[in-house]
Amino acid sequence: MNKLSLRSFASNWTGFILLALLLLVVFPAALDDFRLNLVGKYLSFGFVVLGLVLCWGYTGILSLGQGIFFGLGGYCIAMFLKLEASTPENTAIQSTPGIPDFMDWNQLTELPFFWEPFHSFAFTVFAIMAVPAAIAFILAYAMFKRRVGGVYFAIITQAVTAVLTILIIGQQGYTGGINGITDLRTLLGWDIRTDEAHNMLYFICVVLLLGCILLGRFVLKSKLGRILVAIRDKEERVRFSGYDVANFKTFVFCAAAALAGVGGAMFTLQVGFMSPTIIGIVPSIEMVIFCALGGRLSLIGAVAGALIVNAAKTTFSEMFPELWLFAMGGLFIAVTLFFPRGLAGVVYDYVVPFLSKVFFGDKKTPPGQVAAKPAE
Amino acid sequence: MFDYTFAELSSILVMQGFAGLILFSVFILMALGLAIIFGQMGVINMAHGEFMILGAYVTYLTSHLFQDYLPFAYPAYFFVAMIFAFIVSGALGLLVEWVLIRHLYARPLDTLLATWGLSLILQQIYRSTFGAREVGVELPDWMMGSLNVSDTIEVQINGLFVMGLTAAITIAVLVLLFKSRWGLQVRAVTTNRVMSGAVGIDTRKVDRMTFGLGCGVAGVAGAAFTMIGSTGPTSGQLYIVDTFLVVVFGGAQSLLGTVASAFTISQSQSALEFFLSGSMAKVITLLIVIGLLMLRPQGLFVLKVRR
Amino acid sequence: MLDVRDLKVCYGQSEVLHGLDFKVAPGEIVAVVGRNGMGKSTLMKSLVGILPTASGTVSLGETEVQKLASHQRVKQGIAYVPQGRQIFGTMTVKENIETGLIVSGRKEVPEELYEIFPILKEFSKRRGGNLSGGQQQQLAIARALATNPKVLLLDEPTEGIQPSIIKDMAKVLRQIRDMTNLCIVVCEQVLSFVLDVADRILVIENGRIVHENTRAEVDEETISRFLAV
Amino acid sequence: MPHIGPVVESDILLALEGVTVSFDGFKAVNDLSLYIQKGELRVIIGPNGAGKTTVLDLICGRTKVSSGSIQFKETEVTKLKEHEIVRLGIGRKFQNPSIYEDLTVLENLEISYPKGRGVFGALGFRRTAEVKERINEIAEMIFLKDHLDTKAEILSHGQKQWLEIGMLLIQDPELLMLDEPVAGMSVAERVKTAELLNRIIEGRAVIVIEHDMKFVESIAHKVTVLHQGKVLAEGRMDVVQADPKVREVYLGH
Repeated sequence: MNKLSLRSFASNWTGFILLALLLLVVFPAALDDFRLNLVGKYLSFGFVVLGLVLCWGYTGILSLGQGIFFGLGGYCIAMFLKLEASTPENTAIQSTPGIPDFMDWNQLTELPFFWEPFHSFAFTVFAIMAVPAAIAFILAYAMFKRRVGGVYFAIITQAVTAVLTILIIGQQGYTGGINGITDLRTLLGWDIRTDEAHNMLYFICVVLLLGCILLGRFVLKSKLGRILVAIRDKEERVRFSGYDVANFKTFVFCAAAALAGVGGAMFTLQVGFMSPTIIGIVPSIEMVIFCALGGRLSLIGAVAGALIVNAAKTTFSEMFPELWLFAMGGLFIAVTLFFPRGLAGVVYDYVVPFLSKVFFGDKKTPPGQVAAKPAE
Repeated sequence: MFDYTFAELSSILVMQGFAGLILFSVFILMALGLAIIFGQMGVINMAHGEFMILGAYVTYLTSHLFQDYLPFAYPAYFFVAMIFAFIVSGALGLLVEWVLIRHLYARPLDTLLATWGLSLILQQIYRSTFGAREVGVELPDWMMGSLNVSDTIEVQINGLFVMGLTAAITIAVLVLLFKSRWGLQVRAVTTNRVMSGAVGIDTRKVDRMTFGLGCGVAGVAGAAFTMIGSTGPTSGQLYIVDTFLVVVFGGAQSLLGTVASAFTISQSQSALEFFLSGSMAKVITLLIVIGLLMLRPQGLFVLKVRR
Repeated sequence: MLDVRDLKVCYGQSEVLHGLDFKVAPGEIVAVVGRNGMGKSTLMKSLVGILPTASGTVSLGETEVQKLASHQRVKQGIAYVPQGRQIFGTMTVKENIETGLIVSGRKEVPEELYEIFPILKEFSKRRGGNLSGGQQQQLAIARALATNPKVLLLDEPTEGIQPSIIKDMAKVLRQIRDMTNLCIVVCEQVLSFVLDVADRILVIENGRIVHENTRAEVDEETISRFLAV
Repeated sequence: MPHIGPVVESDILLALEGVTVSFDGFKAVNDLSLYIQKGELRVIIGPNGAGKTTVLDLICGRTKVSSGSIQFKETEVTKLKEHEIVRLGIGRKFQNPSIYEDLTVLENLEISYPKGRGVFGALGFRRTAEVKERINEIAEMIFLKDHLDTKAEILSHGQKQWLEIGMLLIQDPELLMLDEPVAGMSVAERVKTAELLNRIIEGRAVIVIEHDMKFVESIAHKVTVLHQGKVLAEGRMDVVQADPKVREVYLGH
């Protein structure tokens, strides 16, 4: 077998450069405004899967609640945008002008206190990462200190997701309920609904995502990254090497939550709303499959997975809505049974050796000449 | 709540308690099969709800069969349906174990993903076969109506029936686990898998039978479920998270723990519903359970095993 | 009856048994002695199929069993009493014995077993975990005998048991052998017990058999040198 | 032989006093007292099930005591977490080599290097010349200098044992606890390991659990025999070997 070690993969740049070229050059040139905006929407899930690679792939903590962190980030920016859209002039017909419309419909006469800080853009940017991370911290710190892990932790994240989703839906007056926060218009006066704005946001999203990939690489290549792997494989030994394992797990879980929050914010900006249907139990577990399909040990692979599954979802559910759930279910089963390392694993086990055989005629791939499969 | 008289208050409490008991029955029915599979085998079966719904659809089909061909026997159709439900869900369980689960025993987190995929496929099969709308069965006459316990308290007969059925199924599972040869083997394998093989127990076969039985019990649960609610393709998903919490909270390996935790969770939820909205009651119940799990990660009832 | 040829067993990548050869005749009691960590338990576990065989053959009569799973070997007639007894602690004494009946399809615990171990009949409703060490050992042997074996393997049966009971155990094992003509392989480091029970003695050291002799000819000094602290 | 004779209070590094631990009523360690002096090499022997491994588990915090006290450098460690005990200066090698199979020898040693133990410390940790030098030094000592870039999973069993010892050495613990360090080793590896141990015990206390008596004779200062969770005998090797109680436990009569 001509397998490449995962480390030689992480240390080479080919995959990253190809992804950057694809996102920054090929897609903008080849796709129309509408499709490009769609890709941008898919890429906002890329942030989530980066976090999953860190906490699930490398540390072994499966979270079934990433949708919630995605949602919290999305709601933070949505609250800011909603406040900007709800000027007294725009809402003059309401019984209480100057507050978001859904609050007015729910007989609120005053802006709730926790909405107040979202008048500030700086606070909002901070909150997009800090709110998900804070919730993640409370959960993770308590659980990991008590050494709850594995499937128990996974189930508990799912329960937390259920709780928060019910809360958001139930507290209509404060959150917009099942409809979510809609009718978002401008960001600091810049209309985000135009094609130009969508294009601009696409590029912002891509640059941020590439930045986060680099950040993820930095973490994985540091000693911290190796400790994470060590925790996944032999938690007890790590304790007896003098590390407080709970702190490391908490850190990586919070980091994943913060990344998901950024993704949620980019989603809201590009799509123009945020609602509970995007963030519940089902979407959360779908995010896990993006990551599993792309490769839970590969940052680039996971982002590719998010793109591919979302694109397939759009295509399939337009053309054969009946078949989509079959395809999705089949994906879950096939990936776990046959490709536990996802597409990235397939690429490194088969495609790269094959390519290098064809182009270089040798059996062993020299490191540094590893090609990555294009994302789509 | 100070506007109520004492009599009114107590009858409301009784009614809430009764609602809690129905919820308790649903939890138990779901959790029994799950506890067998998760507690004994360590497999997270996210498709458990779909096995239950399969039982409900089988019951629905059986009721039509009786209506069309055996109308005179209609009052008794439910009991036949229950047997069918057990067989069909159990058989599917055996198949799933053979095709899917047995390859994943060493990877519990992956069973979670694979069975989630299975649940999506089953949901779509149900949707394609029975339509997206919920279907209900016609209750036989003897199950309609309600009993008046006092002037202000009345209880539905179908609710009582489901409770009785739940008790019967629970006892049946307990008897099976503690009195039958199969139960003997399951308990041996749970206690010490390696040693069980070394006294001649075919552990793989026990795994398959256990998974099949857990799914079969889910099917029976689905049949019972039709008596108090209608069935749609995604009905199974509604309860899966709660049920997992019930099982985990009770201590994964203890069936009695499962019963106790189902009782606690269902009663506290229905009691809270009196003071709060339904969704807030659920939120608070779930939060309490999560909080307690932080204090006792092994669950309420840990089986003490001397090694 | 039991015929082991060139048996090699590995833990991961390191070989622990380096090719053992020995035979045990029906009705014979063979003791395998050696200090801790010399490969005795590994031998037992590999014979019953808990550890895979790397190479070599293990035959029971005409049947080669080295590729079979544990429960199939038990069906062929190998019974195993593990180190530390490993009875099912939460199950009753009777249920523990019944786990051994599954393989032969019998329903009732044979009366002979209770005759050999009367204490088990008396305590049949107690939980196995609440028995004393010596009683648990009897239970573990009864559970193994319930499978109707041709070969009985015992791994350190005297561990953690009072000297007075150890004497009885040797007697019981010989009694079982006389009743059923099965062959017994017992791993031990307590020399007095070995001399009480065995017809033949094998000494194992670093995964190899380094000495072999019959009880009649055995030189106690030689054996104790292998076992000495 | 050093350090045998009356115990001087100030020389005591580790003191177990009246330690008991029970699992569901079964006392695996029963009212045990044990004192280890600075710079001492102590071998613990005893039949299977005597509680040897449990004693090490108690000292390093893997198992909590039911009653009794364990003091290391006059600090009570029974209430501390595992990593805190490690940081006090106690290193533990497990019975089966416990190393990170997916990482290289170099990375295994680097993770064990006692710097950057916090989350952000680990993030900012750099492989400086000092670190490299220390890793090379240790690798040389444990005979793995030529295997620094080898993945740990393909090392031989004996090499894995050495690697784990190296992972402890790099932390420079004051007390080193080794559970069957030569189990599964070839004769040649045993000889090298004895040599290694004799070198690393300088300047620190070591507790070894071992069955191989030849090996024990080649390293031991003082031997403690455990039986049913209690100390049966303690003293010099030849004295212990001659003790009738010990002979009974091991050989029977």
